[in-house]
Amino acid sequence: MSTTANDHGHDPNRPKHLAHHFETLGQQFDSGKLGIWVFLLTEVLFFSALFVAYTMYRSNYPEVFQYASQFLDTKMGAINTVVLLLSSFTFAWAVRNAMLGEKRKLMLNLLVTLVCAGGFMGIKYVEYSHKFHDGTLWGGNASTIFKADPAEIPAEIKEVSEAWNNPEGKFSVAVRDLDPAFRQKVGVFFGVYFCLTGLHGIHVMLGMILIIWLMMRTKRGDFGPTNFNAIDFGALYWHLVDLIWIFLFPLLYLIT
Amino acid sequence: MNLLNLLALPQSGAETFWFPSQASTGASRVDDLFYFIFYVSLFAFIAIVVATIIFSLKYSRSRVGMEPEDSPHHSTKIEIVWSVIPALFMVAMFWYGFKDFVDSKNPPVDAYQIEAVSQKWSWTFNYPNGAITTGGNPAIDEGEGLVIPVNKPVVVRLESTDVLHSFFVPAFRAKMDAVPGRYTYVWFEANEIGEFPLYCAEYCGSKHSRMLATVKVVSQEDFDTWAADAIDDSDLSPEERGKKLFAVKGCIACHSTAGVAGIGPALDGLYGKQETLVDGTKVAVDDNYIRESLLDPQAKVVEGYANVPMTSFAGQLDDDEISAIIAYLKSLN
Amino acid sequence: MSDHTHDSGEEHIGHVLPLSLLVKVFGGLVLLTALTVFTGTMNLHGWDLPVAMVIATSKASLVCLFFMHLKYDKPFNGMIFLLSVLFVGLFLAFVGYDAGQYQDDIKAYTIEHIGGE
Amino acid sequence: MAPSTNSLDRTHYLNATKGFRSWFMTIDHKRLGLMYLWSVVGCFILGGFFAMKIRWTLTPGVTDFMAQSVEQMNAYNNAFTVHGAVMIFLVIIPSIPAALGNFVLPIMLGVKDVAFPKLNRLSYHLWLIGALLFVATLFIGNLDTGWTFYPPYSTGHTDPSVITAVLGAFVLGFSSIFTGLNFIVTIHKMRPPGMTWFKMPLFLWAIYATAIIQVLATPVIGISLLLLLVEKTMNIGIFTPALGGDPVFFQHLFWFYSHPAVYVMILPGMGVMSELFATFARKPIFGYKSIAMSSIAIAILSFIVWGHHMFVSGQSETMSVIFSALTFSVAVPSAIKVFNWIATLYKGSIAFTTPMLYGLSIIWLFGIGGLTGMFHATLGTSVHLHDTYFVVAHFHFVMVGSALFGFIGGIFYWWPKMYGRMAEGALSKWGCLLSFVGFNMTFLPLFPAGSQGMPRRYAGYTEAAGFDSYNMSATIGSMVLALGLCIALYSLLRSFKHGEKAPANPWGGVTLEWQCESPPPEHNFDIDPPTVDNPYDMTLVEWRGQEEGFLPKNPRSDDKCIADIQQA
Ligand code: HEA
Ligand code: HEA
Ligand code: HEC
Ligand code: CUA
Ligand SMILES: [Cu+2]
Repeated sequence: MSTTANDHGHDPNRPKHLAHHFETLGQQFDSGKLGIWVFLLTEVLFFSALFVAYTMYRSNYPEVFQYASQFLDTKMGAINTVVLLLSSFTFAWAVRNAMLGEKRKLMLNLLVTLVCAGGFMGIKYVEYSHKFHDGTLWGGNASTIFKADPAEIPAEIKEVSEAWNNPEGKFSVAVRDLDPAFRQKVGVFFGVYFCLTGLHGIHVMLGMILIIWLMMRTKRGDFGPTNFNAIDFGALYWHLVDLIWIFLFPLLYLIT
Repeated sequence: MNLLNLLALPQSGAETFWFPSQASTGASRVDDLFYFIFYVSLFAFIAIVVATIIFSLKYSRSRVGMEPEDSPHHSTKIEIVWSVIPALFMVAMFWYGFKDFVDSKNPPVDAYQIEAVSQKWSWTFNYPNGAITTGGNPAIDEGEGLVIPVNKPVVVRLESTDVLHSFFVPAFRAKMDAVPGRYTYVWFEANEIGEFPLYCAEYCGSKHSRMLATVKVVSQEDFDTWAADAIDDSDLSPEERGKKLFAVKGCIACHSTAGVAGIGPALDGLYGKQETLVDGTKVAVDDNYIRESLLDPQAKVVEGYANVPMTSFAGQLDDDEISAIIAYLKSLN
Repeated sequence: MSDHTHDSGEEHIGHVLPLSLLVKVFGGLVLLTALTVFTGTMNLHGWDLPVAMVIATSKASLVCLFFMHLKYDKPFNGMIFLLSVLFVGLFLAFVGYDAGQYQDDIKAYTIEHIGGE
Repeated sequence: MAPSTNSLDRTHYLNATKGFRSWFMTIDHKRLGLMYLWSVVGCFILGGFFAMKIRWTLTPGVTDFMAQSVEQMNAYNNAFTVHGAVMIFLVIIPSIPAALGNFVLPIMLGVKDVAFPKLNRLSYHLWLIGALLFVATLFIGNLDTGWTFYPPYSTGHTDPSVITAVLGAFVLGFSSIFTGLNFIVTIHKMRPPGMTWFKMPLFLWAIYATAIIQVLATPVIGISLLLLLVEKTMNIGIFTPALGGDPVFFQHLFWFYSHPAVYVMILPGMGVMSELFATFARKPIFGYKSIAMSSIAIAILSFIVWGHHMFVSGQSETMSVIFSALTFSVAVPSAIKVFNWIATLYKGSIAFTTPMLYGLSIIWLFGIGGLTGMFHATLGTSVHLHDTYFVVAHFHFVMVGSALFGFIGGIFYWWPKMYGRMAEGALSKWGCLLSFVGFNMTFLPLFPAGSQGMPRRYAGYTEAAGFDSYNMSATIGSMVLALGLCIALYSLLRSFKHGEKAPANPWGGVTLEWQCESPPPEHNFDIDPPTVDNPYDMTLVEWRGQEEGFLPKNPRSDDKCIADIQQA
């Protein structure tokens, strides 16, 4: 390397995707990698408050959580888990493609990842809209069937709530038989549920934007064996989103 | 406040530079601990400041020239010394602080129990015999405040109907937050007869600084007579009873009786008036309207107050009490 | 820095994972999901949560080690990740313990003011 | 070749390109540093305005307590909330790390920029957005929750200004996270060959420790505020007791960030202190390793003490005891630092320059601020002192007296590097002196006011309460303090025209930033990379008079460049 810094720009051996303030591609890659890992650490802590809320309420009101979890659809949750795992797999594959310079396969894998992500959100949407329809919502929402005072349940929800009160014994206790304090905490469960899955959903959507951006760059031919950082780092982010779901699924859907 | 008192040793009773008078059994322990930390800190502070000044004067560049003479750059021994010595003092601070704290949290079993309900911006104190006093905003309310017997441990169970408040009596060195949705406790044993300020020490909105009350410490005999008197409503007229309820039930938190709109409308001159509701209709204010306003406030909401619901008093006021309040409101015309 | 090299032109960065490995990991993950759904329907007498967490943690480790390349990466990156988990753990332990301690005051209040239990 | 006298006419980072865009869209860490600097100073003046409003309201005789109207009280509540929030989120947290850190860190490392220059720019732009949201709150409503935003007051009982304020703080959080992330990576991956961890200047250690806190703690305030926001707008019920939530839980979340955040404020200040004491005593810093490691210790330990803000909040007694004990553990590394700085003075050659005066003031001010922390950490006394002016005095001593004075000292120290002009002289020294005196007049009397029982966040007090004399002194003191700060600012601004031209190394520092010219060229170093040695071996440079400042004793020649040695 030449002795003065300022003629880096003219150095014919200098790879074009090496930024001016780095010495080598290795340094640039390592820096980016460290950076993304530190970012993932901030993400973990970002979610932490909600996990703490979850633990706090669950450990003190285990029976509430057990009861309320029945309202979640385990099948949908399980399908979504697999969908997300699949997307993680294709993204990991995409990183391999990028490293090997397989542009077509890279594009395809990114596309599959995107489709999975969309599928995940779609299923999530179905789940959410059921909940909104039934009024199985958080405590302060006017239409929740878990309002402390059953008299306050609006008419259009009454019907649904009667359904939840089914005598066939699908639920351990019918909603109307719950005491008010219990109802209130069920509202808290849904508060935690919506915050956790909502925040996770936002991360999935941000990830989708990221994937689209990566696809555009792939099309432009940006990536190759010495320049795949963006794909690699994007994948790391995506895996983290997957990781969080891996915990959310049993914590929310599988309480017995 | 004389500056020379800065170093004055703790005394019982009288006010010192640092503290108001010690009016509870716990106060002297807090003060002693405070002075212990104070003297340790003062010593450490003087040591570092004096060292800094001496070094600055002795080794100033104008005196020693540009290049200093050689001196060591580190010394593990001395590092250990100046970590361990402060650490030992800190262990002592922690230990005594911990012991005091445990005492201040564990009331004797025979303590006298009072329930304090806080709301914006006043206190309501419920006594075991059913007596109720209030204390709060000095501008509109001359509530009696908290009345307690001297030389008797008292536990105050705190609760809040709206936001966080904090029960703080500097003379007792006692403080505890009132947290909505749960109970908290504070206890003390007053050992001095007199009146002491009670502050709200947790920010609670506009009139946080007005949430003042007094703690009146009286002899046991005086207390007993007072408590017996306090539950005797028989000599009160319905208006007087209503006025008392108006304070005790916290209506004053939202309603002025002096024509100023607060969180809710002012209530003087209301009775018999035509009131405009949010939907534009008009209703006459009569007994039934007021009763409804108390039991189901959302049924008829006054124009301009659509966003601030009044809390329902259903279950909290019986018919007699409602009648007393109506009588009181009538008397405000 | 030790990894300071000067032949910036053709140096090799990153670690390519064989496709077969990726497939195996994915398969493992799906199996574990099936397992957790299965154990979730059983009554394990109080062991439900630990079992579910052990399974979830194994899944998470698979993702971390292979999909996220931690196995082949600089150990420091993995340490950062563990650090975050450690701090969340501390946070959780302190707050969780604290909340448990004062629940009685909440329950007493709830019974008196809302009713139930 | 060593840079000798400075010539402001040559091309350097300030005049390399021109125009608004060349600044606003720059990725040059030096320009970003300066933009942070001036933005922070602007916010400081805004926060200072509200401080004066607080002090004015509390002056005895100015407001009649009994006749105070609700509007007046609301205005007061708004004043301390905006004051606290602006000073914390917009001033003191970004002050040293983002402003000075950005400017100096890469140069101290002998590199051309931070690891992610674009992210750095994004940080600044996020900061701007956050600041704008805060300014918007001033017009949207009467923000009056206190800077702590405790529910259920903040969620249930106030106007929508809480929403913008909380959003603002949320965005600022990300700005802070990205800055920290950038610095961690830069320090890890870009140290020049030869600069081992223990050859790193202590300022970098401090910034590194700060960055650890920033990335670990700030996300938690982000999510807490976000939850507060949904709680307020959608009544989720996690914090609201009426819906079964727990308000104490919010306090846990809040302080899990906000306690470590106080060390985000002080650690960089301590880093500046270490540089100042070494340079102006012209002596290697005493106990380099202890100072470095104590920074890291403080950063880690700061995460397990947050509950000391909650001793009377309804937190369980057991937890309070644990938190109290842990709190003291942070005090030990702080003590180590103080003692090491003083030991550095011993047998030194101490120059009383303006930055050093700030440094010496900090010994006094941090001594008081830190030691009064002990009264709060001790359970027995803390219960009485909590939420009184004793706390207010404590935290102003540490935040204003130590962190902010450290910031200003740092500005004066690196000012010649930033602008190539000296801001040194009688005027700047008067600024420091007046600030010091005014500061003590303001906040010393507030200690006894607090222990006598004056609660904080009170819009007034009766005369009978007996707090008049303390408040009188505080008000007068705050005016002296304001005057001192204005003089300091004026002496800086004056130097643009009247300041002497600064040599590359006016003070005699041996950290790398003094090896490049003042002001630095666009890419920091014309020779690359600079030689790395013990950063505190003061014998490496010698005084050559006013014009040239300090110069290396054995100037290296170009052929001894490290890069070439390595290649060989
Ligand atoms: C820069 C910011 C900063 C710093 C550095 C500190 C430093 C410390 N703080 Fe402070 N603190 C705040 C900012 C800061 N604080 C703020 C903003 C609040 C209020 C927030 C609010 O409610 O709005 C607060 C409130 C606060 C409380 C809660 C008070 C209450 O509300 O009841 C407590 C309780 O423990 C506390 C403790 C400490 C301790 C133990 C230290 C220690 O780190 C200090 C260590 C230093 C020393 C001890 C001095 C040097 C050592 C020696 C000279 C050696 C000799 C020493 C001995 C022998 C003891 N602080
Ligand atoms: C870094 C943080 C910081 C800073 C610098 C200050 C500075 C000051 N503060 Fe503040 N303060 C807080 C943080 C800070 N404060 C916090 C967090 C609270 C709690 C809020 C709450 O309860 O929610 C608080 C609360 C608070 C209160 C208690 C209010 C109450 O509880 O009722 C008081 C009362 O006296 C006060 C006073 C002052 C004064 C007089 C100054 C003076 O030092 C200000 C002087 C500054 C100026 C007048 C501006 C002039 C500046 C220049 C001209 C620029 C100079 C620039 C350069 C030299 C580069 N502050
Ligand atoms: C939380 C605040 C709050 C409290 C406490 C409160 N009120 Fe109200 N009150 C309101 C509000 C707001 C309105 C206007 C909206 C409405 O009509 O419901 C109102 C309306 C009224 C009205 C109708 C006024 C009119 O102009 O027509 C009466 C009468 C009344 N309150 C009496 C009381 C009494 C008696 C108490 C105490 C037992 C009380 N209130 C406690 C907030 C409160
Ligand atoms: Cu009630 Cu402050
Ligand atoms: Cu703290």
